[in-house]
Amino acid sequence: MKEITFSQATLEAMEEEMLRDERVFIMGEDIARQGGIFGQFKGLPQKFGFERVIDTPISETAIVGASVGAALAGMRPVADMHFADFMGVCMDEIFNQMAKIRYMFGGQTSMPVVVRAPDGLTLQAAAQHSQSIESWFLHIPGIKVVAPSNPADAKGLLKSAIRDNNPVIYFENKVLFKQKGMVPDGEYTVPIGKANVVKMGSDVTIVSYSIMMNTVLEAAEALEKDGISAEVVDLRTISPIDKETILNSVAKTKRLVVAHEAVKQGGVGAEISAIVAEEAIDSLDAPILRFGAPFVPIPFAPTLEKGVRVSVEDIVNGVKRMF
Amino acid sequence: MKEITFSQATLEAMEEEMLRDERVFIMGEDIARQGGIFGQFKGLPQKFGFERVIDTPISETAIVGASVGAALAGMRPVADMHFADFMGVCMDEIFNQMAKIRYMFGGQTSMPVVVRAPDGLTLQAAAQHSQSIESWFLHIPGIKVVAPSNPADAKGLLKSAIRDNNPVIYFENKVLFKQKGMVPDGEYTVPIGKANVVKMGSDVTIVSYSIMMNTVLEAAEALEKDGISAEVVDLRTISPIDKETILNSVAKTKRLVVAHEAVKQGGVGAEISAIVAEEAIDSLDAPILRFGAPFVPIPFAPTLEKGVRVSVEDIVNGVKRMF
Amino acid sequence: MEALNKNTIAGFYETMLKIRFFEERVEKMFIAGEIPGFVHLYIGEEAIATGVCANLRKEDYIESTHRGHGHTIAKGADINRAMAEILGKKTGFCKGKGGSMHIADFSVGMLGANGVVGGGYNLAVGAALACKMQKRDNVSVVFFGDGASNRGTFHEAANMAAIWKLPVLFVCEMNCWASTTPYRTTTSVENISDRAAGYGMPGVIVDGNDVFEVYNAVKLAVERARRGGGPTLIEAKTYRIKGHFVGDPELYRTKEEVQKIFEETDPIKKFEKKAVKESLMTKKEMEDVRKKVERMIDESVEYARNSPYPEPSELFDDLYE
Amino acid sequence: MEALNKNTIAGFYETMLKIRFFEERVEKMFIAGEIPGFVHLYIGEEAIATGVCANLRKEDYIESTHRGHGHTIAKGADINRAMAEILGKKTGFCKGKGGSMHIADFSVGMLGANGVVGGGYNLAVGAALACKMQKRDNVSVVFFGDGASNRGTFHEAANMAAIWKLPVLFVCEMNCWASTTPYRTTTSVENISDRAAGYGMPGVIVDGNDVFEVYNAVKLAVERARRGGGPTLIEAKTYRIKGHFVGDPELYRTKEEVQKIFEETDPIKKFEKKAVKESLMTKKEMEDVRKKVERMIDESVEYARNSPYPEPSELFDDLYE
Ligand SMILES: Cc1ncc(C[n+]2csc(CCOP(=O)(O)OP(=O)(O)O)c2C)c(N)n1
Ligand SMILES: Cc1ncc(C[n+]2csc(CCOP(=O)(O)OP(=O)(O)O)c2C)c(N)n1
Ligand SMILES: [Mg+2]
Ligand SMILES: [Mg+2]
Repeated sequence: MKEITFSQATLEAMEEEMLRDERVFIMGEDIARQGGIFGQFKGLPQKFGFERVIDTPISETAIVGASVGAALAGMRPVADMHFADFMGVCMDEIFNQMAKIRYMFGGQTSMPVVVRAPDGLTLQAAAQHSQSIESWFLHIPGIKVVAPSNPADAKGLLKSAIRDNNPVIYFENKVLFKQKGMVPDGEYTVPIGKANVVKMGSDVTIVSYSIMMNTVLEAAEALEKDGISAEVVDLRTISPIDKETILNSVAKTKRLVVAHEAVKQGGVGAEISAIVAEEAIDSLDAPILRFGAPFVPIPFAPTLEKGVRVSVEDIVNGVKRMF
Repeated sequence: MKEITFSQATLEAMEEEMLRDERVFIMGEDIARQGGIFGQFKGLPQKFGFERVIDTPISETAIVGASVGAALAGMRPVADMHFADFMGVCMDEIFNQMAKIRYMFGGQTSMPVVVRAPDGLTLQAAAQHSQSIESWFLHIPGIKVVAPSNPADAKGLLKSAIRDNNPVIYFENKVLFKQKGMVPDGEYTVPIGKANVVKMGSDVTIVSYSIMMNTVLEAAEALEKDGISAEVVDLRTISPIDKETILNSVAKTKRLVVAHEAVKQGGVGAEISAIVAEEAIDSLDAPILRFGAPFVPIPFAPTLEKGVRVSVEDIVNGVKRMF
Repeated sequence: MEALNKNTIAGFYETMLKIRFFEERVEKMFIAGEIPGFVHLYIGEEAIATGVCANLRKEDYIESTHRGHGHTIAKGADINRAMAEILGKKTGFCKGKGGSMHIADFSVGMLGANGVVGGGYNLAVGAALACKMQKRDNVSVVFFGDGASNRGTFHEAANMAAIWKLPVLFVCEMNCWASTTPYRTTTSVENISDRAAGYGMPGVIVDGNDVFEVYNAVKLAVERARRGGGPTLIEAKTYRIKGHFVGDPELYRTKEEVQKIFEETDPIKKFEKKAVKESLMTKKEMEDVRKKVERMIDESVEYARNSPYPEPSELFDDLYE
Repeated sequence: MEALNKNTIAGFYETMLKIRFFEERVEKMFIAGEIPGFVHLYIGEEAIATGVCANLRKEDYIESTHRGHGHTIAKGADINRAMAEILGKKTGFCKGKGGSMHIADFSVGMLGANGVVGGGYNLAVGAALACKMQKRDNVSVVFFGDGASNRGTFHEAANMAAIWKLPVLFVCEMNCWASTTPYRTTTSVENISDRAAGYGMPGVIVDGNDVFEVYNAVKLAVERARRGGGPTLIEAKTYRIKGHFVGDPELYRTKEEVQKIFEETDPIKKFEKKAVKESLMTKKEMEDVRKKVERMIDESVEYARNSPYPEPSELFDDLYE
């Protein structure tokens, strides 16, 4: 084990997978020359050449479209989105091409494309540079969606994503990039589709993912002091959802909370809540609580931005009301 | 009252609003010269000129982007998307520009744009011409989303959408265009944000919208024969959701079903289920059922396409299992 | 231009007829209600796909459009399976999941029709990028319409292909119409190929109704691309003879006007005239090809009709690998 | 070109200085931690916004970029409220909801900076379409970078503006860099203006460091646009002197190389030299303007600092009307 940052963990994953398989390459804006806006590509071009770590024009439809085309011709592209906020530019390429090609052509091809999308709030980046839009992709058959919460998962999930023969969107939180954590030595992957029970508990299940895991774990600790034992589930994969782990946990704790940084309305929390309300409502002893951003674009001013963040207190207070 | 088609109802709405306010105009692909792919613009250019009913290049980013710009400069544009499936092309214009401009500029402008988006399954149009993607927009603060289920609402909601000073996405189902229904004489609007209890009942609340209302009403009739009294709520507006009407109905019936043609996972049904699971779980006597398309792109072959449709039997059987 | 050999010439004729007869049959079957979905016919534009694909190897790629039957056939796809796909049968290339608008035969490098106008450009660029990275001398061709030329994806793809000198051919099928809209009302240049200069790539205009002219222009561009010389934009001038899709009421033009144009532009008649005049093929030879192709089409219809629909249980097959 | 009157010339100087001093102050305050978010500076490019906007009326529109302070000031926005917005204060144009990347002053036709590169083109086209429909002789200008020129939105906007002859000016700020990327590595033409021909519109190159040249070229284009003559693409050659954003480590170039270029390109020095040489302004007059502008900037900082942040309770204000 060693302690490295989330950003370094993604770098190790890229490096190992690029060494392992020469079909793997990455392209995006401003990734090669300066090593990426969050340092997440630093040194890669020096190791693999500017032909496999490619600075592109500002052309998101071409970045994703050409990744799809390269996959059709036998490569395994990783496309960097710079900020998840720009995925609207190439949404057609993502949902009408990348997601559907294998299925609509009857399985004639695989589609091993990874789309890396840095998301989330970072200090006052405002309405167009702070978003978390993973829930759109939950609604799109044909793609998988992951969102690691720590360096070890960041590495393991990125490796799995690159090896997957299906399109995977890899949401990486902008603030998490700097976060340190223990990462196993040597080769390992984290499977796509499996949630992780990071803390066992008996009174309430808290499901979360990505940076909100920090908040949720803090909340769980605070709750512990008040005698409430929270089981914390890190979703890791947003689509396909690991229903089993969630349902097992809820069967035990009889209470469910879901939290994410994304807007609450229409967020991932809605789907998880609805799954439980459909398949395990009888085991519930309390309403299903969801925490997410209020229904408003991200404002710039610090005093306002605070209002869109889910806090430890929000969760602690919410959970307490369930008893 | 008179009986007209859904398509004619939208035409009446356009005509009345274009007469009422000369700032209203419409642009899109193939709308003027031939009257639209579903006849929904027939005769409009003859009445208002090809300058107010504008055939555009195949340039969806320009259609929505220019609509946004025209709104900034005092017009009230209606942008036609041809098929809702193409909204991915201009998703950035929709969610980063249209939805956010008023808010992120501190209310300096209004944003009276209507985006018309024909959606849904129609005979074997396959993966890229059959989609219902309204739930993405539920997750986007700053826009409103409506989806009428009948000619009267089609007219009233389109008129409200055009008069609204905020962006409204108007999903109109491709099969519904041909459906006839009674429409009030004279001037009227249907308010955005209010659901409609179209059938009173006491045993179960069925929430739906757009074309799925046909299925749901048939199911309600069949259930009636079996002694189950269903209250049917036509959502009409998908965002903002009319929580109150839903919660009032569920308080009475103690059972909730949500049905839509869109993919179930991450669909509008998830949000509605989650609202009730959060705010009214104690009043429930049964799991919350959701009906939507399975998690797969729309296949072409008739034998397969059938498998993505929610049927009357699905709903009837599902509801029966709740008792 | 060097003289073409007899087989190549006979191949032109056979391919064009295959497309024509295939499409005529599809039209009939659609009208009879035997084909579901939307169908866009390639009739009158056969010389383009034929002349382009005659320059391609199996390992070269094409990205097609919503009007994709002609491209599919010209690239060498089996017409039985093509017909089966259009009927939604399990034996089709896409096991019935695609239909006309999503026909594709990856085994011959036909990477798919596309229901999204302008959706193919960047995919072709990516396939060409792969060829370059893999150090193969293959090329990738994207067909697109005059209407599609106004999509932003054209710009991004053209710039990327040009700056990276990728082996891509942008083949514009200028058929003067985008659905109900004449190109002059939506397109700010006289020729789509005028836009090539804006990307530092050659722009070439050819008579898209003359298979020889198409073939020769594409040959140069393909050779250049294989040598690492980068992309070319080729604009093939033609005319859309049929409605935008089968069933189009065509309120925006008259049958007479179209028929008159077709008299002069029909690429098959044009070929036949030239073949006779320049003694490239005898009438007998041409008649033999006709008969052969007619038989092939009959067979494909029979094959498709006799094929089963996919089972409902196959719904989830091929979603993920 | 007709001779410019003294006020216009003094106006050039004042506006350029306003931008320069404003930006220098913003840079300092950002480094000191007083400004949140991302800040992109316009230093070295002042002649462009200044020369363009000097041709515009209040009722004309501009669409700006992520690098929007210069455009805002040149269009005549109040600098107190501009500074306040950048600090996230309630008295800012956007009540603190926008910040640097979303600065806008609709009261003077500044329709907004844009965090999406290439997001402004079509908005400008729409504003121009509105002018045309309303039979006003106003114009709409979209500023964009060399990097932004490769977005597909450019293509769609340029084509639409040209085919409808809309009063739009596409003003490319060719500062040789898109973030860390030199334009030659991503852009397939020597000059962005070479792309104008592909839309049937005039393409003009000007020295973007010479406010007079910018002014004169834009004057012609604006007059043409007002008369219904349609859009023009103007490429102003300049150089990005500062990092992409404040805090950019600039690993991709050396300070020396940039400094050397700036010696030659600094539009303010260039103006001053010319002003002296051609006796357009005296040294004393220039010194007076400098002092006045310094005072204005001081005041704006004071105004902004003394302004309150928005109250948390204002979070939902302005979401819907
Ligand atoms: C992105 C997108 N916008 C609109 C459409 C609807 N549409 C289908 S074909 C077509 C016209 C295409 O014209 P052109 O590119 O000239 O090709 P042609 O049909 O003439 O072969 C349109 C508008 C679409 N399929 N995709
Ligand atoms: C659609 C989109 N892609 C990428 C970015 C990230 N980004 C912000 S500024 C920039 C470079 C812009 O370069 P250019 O257009 O030349 O403008 P300049 O910064 O030189 O003024 C990039 C890549 C963005 N904001 N939006
Ligand atoms: Mg065409
Ligand atoms: Mg630049």
